Amino acid sequence: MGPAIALLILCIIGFSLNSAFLSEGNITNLLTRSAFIGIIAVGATFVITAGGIDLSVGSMAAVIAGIMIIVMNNAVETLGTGVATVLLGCGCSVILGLGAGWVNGFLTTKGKIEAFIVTLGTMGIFRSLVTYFADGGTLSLDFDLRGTYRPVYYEAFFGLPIPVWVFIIVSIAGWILLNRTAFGRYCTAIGSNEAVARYSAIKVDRIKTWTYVIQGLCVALATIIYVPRLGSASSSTGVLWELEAIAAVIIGGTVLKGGYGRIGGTILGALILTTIGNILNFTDMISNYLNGTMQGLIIIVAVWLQRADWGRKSSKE
Amino acid sequence: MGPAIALLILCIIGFSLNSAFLSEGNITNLLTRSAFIGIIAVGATFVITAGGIDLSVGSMAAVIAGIMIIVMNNAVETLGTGVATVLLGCGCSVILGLGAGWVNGFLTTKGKIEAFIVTLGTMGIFRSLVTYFADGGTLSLDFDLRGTYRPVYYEAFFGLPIPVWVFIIVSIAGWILLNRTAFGRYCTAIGSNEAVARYSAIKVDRIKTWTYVIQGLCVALATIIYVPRLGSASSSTGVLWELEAIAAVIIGGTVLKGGYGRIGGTILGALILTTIGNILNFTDMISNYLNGTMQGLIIIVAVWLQRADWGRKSSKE
Amino acid sequence: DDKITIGVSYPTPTHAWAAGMNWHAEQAEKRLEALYPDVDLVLVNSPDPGAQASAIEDLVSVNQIDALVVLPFESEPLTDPVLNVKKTGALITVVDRGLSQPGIEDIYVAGNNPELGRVSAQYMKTRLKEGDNIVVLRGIPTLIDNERFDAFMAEIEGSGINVLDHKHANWNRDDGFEVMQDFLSRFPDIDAVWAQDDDIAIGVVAALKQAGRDGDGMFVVGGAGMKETIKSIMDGDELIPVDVLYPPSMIATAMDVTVNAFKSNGPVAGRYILGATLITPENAADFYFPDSPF
Amino acid sequence: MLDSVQAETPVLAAERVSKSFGAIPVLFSVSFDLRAGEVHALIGENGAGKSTLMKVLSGFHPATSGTLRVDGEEVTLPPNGQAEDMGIVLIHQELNLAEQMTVEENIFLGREQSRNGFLDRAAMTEAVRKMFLDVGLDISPKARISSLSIAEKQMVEIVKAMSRNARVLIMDEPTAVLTEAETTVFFAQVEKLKAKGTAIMFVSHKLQEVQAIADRVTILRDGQWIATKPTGEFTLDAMAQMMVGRELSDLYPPMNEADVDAERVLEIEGLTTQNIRNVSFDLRKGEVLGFSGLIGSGRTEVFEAICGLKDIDSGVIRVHGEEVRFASVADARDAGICYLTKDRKEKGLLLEQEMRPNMTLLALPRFVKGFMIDRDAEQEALARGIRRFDIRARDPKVKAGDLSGGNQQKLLLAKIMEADPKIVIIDEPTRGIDVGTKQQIYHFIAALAAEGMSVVVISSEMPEIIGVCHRVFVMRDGQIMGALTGDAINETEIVRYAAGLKGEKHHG
Ligand SMILES: Nc1ncnc2c1ncn2[C@@H]1O[C@H](COP(=O)(O)OP(=O)(O)OP(=O)(O)O)[C@@H](O)[C@H]1O
Ligand SMILES: Nc1ncnc2c1ncn2[C@@H]1O[C@H](COP(=O)(O)OP(=O)(O)OP(=O)(O)O)[C@@H](O)[C@H]1O
Ligand SMILES: [Mg+2]
Ligand SMILES: [Mg+2]
Repeated sequence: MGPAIALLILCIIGFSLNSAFLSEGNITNLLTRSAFIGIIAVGATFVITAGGIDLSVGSMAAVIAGIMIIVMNNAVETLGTGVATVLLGCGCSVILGLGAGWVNGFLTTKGKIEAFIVTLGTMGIFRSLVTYFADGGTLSLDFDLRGTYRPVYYEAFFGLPIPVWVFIIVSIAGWILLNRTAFGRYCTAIGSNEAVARYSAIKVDRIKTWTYVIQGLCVALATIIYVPRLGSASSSTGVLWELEAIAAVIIGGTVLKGGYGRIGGTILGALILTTIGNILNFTDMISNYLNGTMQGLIIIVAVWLQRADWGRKSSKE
Repeated sequence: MGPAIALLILCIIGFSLNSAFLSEGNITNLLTRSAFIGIIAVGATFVITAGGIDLSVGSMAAVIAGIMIIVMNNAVETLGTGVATVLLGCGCSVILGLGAGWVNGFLTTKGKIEAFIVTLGTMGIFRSLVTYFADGGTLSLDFDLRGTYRPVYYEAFFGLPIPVWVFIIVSIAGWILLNRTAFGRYCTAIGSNEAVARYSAIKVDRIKTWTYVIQGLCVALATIIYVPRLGSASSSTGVLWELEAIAAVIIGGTVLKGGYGRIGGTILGALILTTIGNILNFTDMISNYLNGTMQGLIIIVAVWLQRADWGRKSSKE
Repeated sequence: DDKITIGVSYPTPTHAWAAGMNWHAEQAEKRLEALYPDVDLVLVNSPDPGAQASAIEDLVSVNQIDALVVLPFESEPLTDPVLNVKKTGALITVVDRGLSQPGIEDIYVAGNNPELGRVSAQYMKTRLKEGDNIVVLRGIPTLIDNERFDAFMAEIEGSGINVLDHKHANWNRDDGFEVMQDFLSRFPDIDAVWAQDDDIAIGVVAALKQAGRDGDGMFVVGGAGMKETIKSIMDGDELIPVDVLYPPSMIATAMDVTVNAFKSNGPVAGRYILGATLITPENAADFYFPDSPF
Repeated sequence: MLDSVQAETPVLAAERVSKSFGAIPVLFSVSFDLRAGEVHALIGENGAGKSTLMKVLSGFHPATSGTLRVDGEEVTLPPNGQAEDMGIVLIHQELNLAEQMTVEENIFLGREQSRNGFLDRAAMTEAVRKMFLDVGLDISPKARISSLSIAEKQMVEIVKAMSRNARVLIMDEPTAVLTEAETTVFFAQVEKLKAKGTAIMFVSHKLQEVQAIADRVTILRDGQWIATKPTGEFTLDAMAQMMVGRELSDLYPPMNEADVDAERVLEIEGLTTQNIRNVSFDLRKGEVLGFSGLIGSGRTEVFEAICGLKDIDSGVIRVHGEEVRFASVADARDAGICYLTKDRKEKGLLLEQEMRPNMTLLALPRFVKGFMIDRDAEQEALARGIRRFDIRARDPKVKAGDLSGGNQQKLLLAKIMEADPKIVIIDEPTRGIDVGTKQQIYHFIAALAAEGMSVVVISSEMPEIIGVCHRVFVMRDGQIMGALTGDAINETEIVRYAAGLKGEKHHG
C-alpha cells in the first residue's frame, strides 16, 4: 500500500504542475523509461531477498550493451542487417548476462567473499572493460541495423510500447517466481536465516548463485531493450543504475538485510523514481542544481509515507 | 592478519614495478592520501558495526568543504586572513559534520526509514547543495587565506604530514572507542542482534544516532585536512568516497551486516585502496582503460586472501 | 498560442567548464527573454545520456518546443532522440558535439577539440627541445578526450619530445593532484606537463609546488579558459604561461543564433566552428569574464 | 518459616492482570505474587501464557489491564529490561545473547564496568571467571557465544542473570536445555540466592524439579489462573492433572519388543570428524535408539555429520547396506533421513515467518505441483501438523517467533515429519514441552517405530531415554563409551558411562 500512495501523490503533484503530465505521450514515456530500472530491480529483489547485494548491474548493462553492439556490427557482413543479426545480439546479451551473474554468484558463495566486495569489484571490471572496448569513446550500432532493431524500443504493441510489455512480463514472472514457487520460498528463507535454510535441506549456495544469475538475466533483458533506444554504449552507460535499482527495491518495501521481498513494491519503486525525474523535468520552478535535493527529499518522504507499512518488519530485526 | 598480508603483497608488487615506490616521498604521499578515506572509513566502521550504512559521506564532505570555504571567505573582511578565520572554518566544519550526521541518524532511528534510503537521499541532497552553492562550478578559498591554511595539509610535524597525524589520532581514538568503551560494545551488540541489545536496556536509537554523528565528525575532520590541499570544493569533490570508505571497512574484515567491527582492519583497507591506485600510476604496462579492471581484481583477491580469517564468522550468520 | 518555446538541453554541470556553460546559458536566457517577450527558453540539464534522452522527450511531449538547442552528452546515444524531435518539425541546433548522423541539425555551433590538442602541442614545441620530457594528464575517457589527445600526440610526433606517460585525471583537480604526485615520484626529470584542462592544471600545480619542482622553467598547459587561469596569465605567471580556449560561451552563441532564426527575416542555418585560440598574456584580457563561475 | 514468609508483603505482585496481543487475548485476569526468599514455580501447558505473564511482570510487555505492585506499591514497569534497575531480572525462554560477542561481553552487556570512561576489561573478565568457578563451569570468558553449545549458552544466561544481584529473579524454563548434572549445579545456586532473600519465579515442564525446588506453585491453564498452593499440597500427578485439565495415564507407552533380526537400515563405522572419534553403531528397522551423554559429548555432531551438515574426516555410512556420503541435507532427506535440530531458534525455524512456510520448508519439493507451490496442499499439511502435534496458536497467522516455546518445538516436529522420513533423528524431542504433550510425543515415537520407521532419540533427559528406547548408546568426549539394552538401560549405568567411570570401546 505505502508505495502506491506515494506514487499517487507524486502523480497528483505532477498533474497540478502541468496537466500534460497525464497526457498519453507522457505516461507512455514514463512507463517505457521505468522499464529499464524496473526490470533490473526485479532481479535485484531476488538478490536482496536472499540477503545479498549486487552493485555491478549498471556496469554490467554497459558492458553487455557494448559487446552486443560489437557482435552485431561484426555479424552484419555475414548475416546482413536483418532480424537474424538482432537475434544474435539478443542471444549474446542473454548469455553474457547469465555468465556475469554466475561469476558474481560463484565468487560470493564458493569464494566466500562478501557480496558487496565481489560486486564492487566486478562493477569496476565491467565498467573499465566497456571503456576499453569503446577505446574511451562510444560503441555505435551499425546504422542500417539500427533501423531493424529500432522498433523494439519505439514500436507499440496493443497500445503499449514493447519495453513496457517486457517489463510487465518480467514483473509477472518475477512475482510468480518469488511468491509461488519453491525457489522464491528458498530465497526468503536464506535471507531470513541461512542456518535454518541449510538445516531445511536448502542448497544455500546454489540458490544464492541462482539469484545472481537471475539478476544477470534481468540486466540482459533490460539491455536488449536499451540498446535500440540510443543505439550505442559507452563508459557512461548505466552509471548509478545499481543505486537506482536498489533504491527501487527498498522503496518498494523489500528489506535490505534480506528475508522479505516484494516484487509489486519494487515495480512501484521503479515507477516512483522515474516519476520524480519526470516531474522535475516538468517545472523550472526549482534551480536545476537543486534537482538532486528534490529527488533526495522525495525519496525519503516517499519511504517515510509507507513506513507504517513495513517499518514494523524491518525494526524487528 | 589477512588485510596486512594483502597490503604487504601490494607493496612488494609496487616495489618490483618501480623502486621509487618505496621512496620517502611516495610513502608520504600514500599515507597522506589514505588519510581522507581512512578517517571517513573509521567513522563508517561504527555505522556498519551497528548494522547501518552511510552512503552520504562523499557528498557530505563536498558540501561541508563548500560551506567552510564560503564562511571563511566571508569572514576575511571581519576577521582577516589569520588563524582566527581558519579556526572559524574548522569549527563550522565540525558543527556541520555533527549536524549532518545527526540528521542521518535521526531519520534512520526516529523516522524508521532504512539507512540505505535515508543516506541515498541525503547523498543527493548534499551533492546538489554544493553544486548550487558553487553555481555548478568551483568554490575557491580566498587566496591569502590559503597561505595561512596551507600548512595544515603540506607541513610535516616530526617527519609526518599533519593529515597523517590526524589519521593516526582518529584511528587510535576510534580503536579505543570501539574496543575499550561501553559505547563500542553497544554498537557491536546492536549490529549483532538489535532485540538482544534492546532487552539489555541499551538505548538502541540513541547509540545508532551516535554512530552517524561520529561518522559526520570524521567526515568533518577529513574535510578540514582536505580543503587546504587545493583550496577548493566543487560538485566533483568526494564523488564515490562513500563506496571507497565502505570498501575499506569491509576489506578490513568488518562484516557488512553488522555485529563485528575492526578499526585496525579498516585502516589497512584504506591503505590497500590507496596503494592500488598508486601502483597503477606507477606503471604503463596496463592500458589506462583497464585500471578499473585491475582495481576490481585486486580488491576481490585481497579480500579472498583474508577470507580464511573471517569467512567463518560471516558465514555463521 | 504563438509563443516560441525553445528547449535547451545540456549535461548537468559537474565540473567548472560545464558550470561556465550553464552560467552563459542562464545569462543568455535572461537576456533573450527580456528582449523578446514571446520567446520562452526552457533550460534542462541531465546527468547522463539516458537522462538527457528522457529530458528531450519531455521537452517535446510537455513543453511542445519549436526548437531544440542541444549539447549532447555523447553523440551516438542522442542521435535518435534528437532525430525524433526533428520529426516534430522543430528547429535543431547542435552544440559542441556533432550527432553521429549528418543532416539532422539545422545549425551547428562547436568548439574544436582536435585543434585544442594541436595548439597545445604546437606551443610545447616552441618551448621545448629534442630530448625534453613531458607527461600528459588526460580527461575522462570519452571521444572528446581521445580527439584532443590523438591530435596532440600527432603534432608532437617527430619533434623528439618524449611523452613519458599519460594517465586519466578525469578533468578533476584531486585526480590531477594525485596523478601528478605519482608522476613526480616516478620520473625525476619532467620539463613540462600537458594537463589538457584548467581544473587538472590546478591540481598539477599544487603537486609541483609540494614537491618543490615548480622552478627551472617547468611549465603546465591546461585548456578551456577558466577565469582564474586567464587572470594569472594576465598577471604573467610563469608556471602556467598560456591557455588554450575552449569557450563555454558557445551555448549562448547557439541560443542567440537559434532565436535569430525565428526573429530575423532571412534564413539562419549553417556551421559555426569556434577556434581553439591560444591565450597569452597579450590577448588574455579579451577572454576574461570575472562574473562567470568559470 | 512458611508463616513468617506469608506475613510479608510480596516483593512483586500482579493483580487481575490481562494481556492481549492485538485482538488475541492471552492472559485473563491472572493474579500472582512473589515473596522475598521464596521460589515460586509457574506451571501450565504450552501456550498457557507463562512466558507472557513473566514478561508482564518484568516490564517487557505492558499489561492490557490490571495492576502491578512492587513492595506493595502500584507501579508501571519501564520497558525493555530497564526494570533491572529496580532489581527485577528476567531470563527469557528464547536465548537472548548476541551471538558474535564474547561471553564476558554478553554477561556485562548494558552494565559494563568502566574506569575513567574506559572498560575495565580485566576486572570484568576476572569477575566472569569467578562466577563460572562458583558454579563449576568450564567456559572461557573470551569464547564467542556462537561457539558454545546451547546448554552452555543457557548457563551463560543464568550466570548473567545472577550477576545482576537481583531482588527478583524470573526465569523462563532455565533448565529445559540443561542436563541433570548442570541442573543440580543450578539448583545449588538457586538455594544460595534464596537464602540471601532473593525472590525467585521460575517455569519448568519438569515437574520433579518443581517439586524439588519450589516453595509454592501456581498453575495456569489457557491463560486462566487455576490454583496457587504450597508445593507440599500437590502430588506430581495432581500438578499434571490440573495443568492439563484431564487425567493423565502412563507417560511412556508400552514398549514392544525390538526385532533383533530386523534389517539394519543405518550402519556407521569409524565415523571421525573434528570433535568425534571413531564412532560406530547401527540402527535397525522399527527400532528406537537412544543417544545419551553429557553436554558437548558430540551426539549432535555425529548426526549432523551423517546428514551432511559437518565435514567428515573418515568413516563409512551405509543406508540399507549401501554406502553413502550425503553432500547436503537435501540428499539425506531424499534418502529418507531427517534430522531435527535441538536449536529451534537459530537452526530450526524462520522466526519472522508464519507457521505455513515453516511447516513445509523441509519437504517443499513435495508441495510443488507443476511449477508452483500447491497452497492448498500446504494448508492441509498445516492442518495435519496442528492436529497431530496439538500445536496451539490462538492466531493461525502468528509468526513462528511469537508462538510459545513449546509450540515452536511442536511445529518443528511437524515440519520434520512432513518429509516422511524412514529414519528420523530427533535431537532433544521434548525440550520445553509440557507433560501432556510429552506423553503424546512418546506415544507418537512408539507408533512410528511400530510402523517400521527407525527413530534416533538424542536426549539429555534420562527418564525419556529410558522410557522410549530399545537400545541406548552413551557418548563421552566424542566417543561412544558403551551400549545398553533391555534392563541395563537405567540411570546408574548411563551415568557411569557418561562420566567415564565405565567404558568399553564400543564398536557397532
Ligand atoms: N508477540 C506475540 N504476538 C502474538 N501472540 C503472541 C505473542 N507472544 C505470545 N503470543 C501468544 O500468546 C500465547 C501464550 O504464549 P506464551 O509464550 O506465554 O506461552 P507459554 O505458557 O510460555 O508456553 P510454553 O510452555 O510453550 O513456553 C501463545 O498462543 C502465543 O502464540
Ligand atoms: N573440543 C571442542 N572444541 C571446539 N568445539 C567443540 C568441542 N567439543 C564440542 N564442540 C562443539 O560444541 C558442539 C557441542 O557438541 P554436540 O552438540 O555435538 O554435543 P551434544 O552431546 O549433542 O551436546 P548437547 O547436550 O549440547 O546437545 C559441537 O557441535 C562442536 O561444534
Ligand atoms: Mg514459554
Ligand atoms: Mg546434542
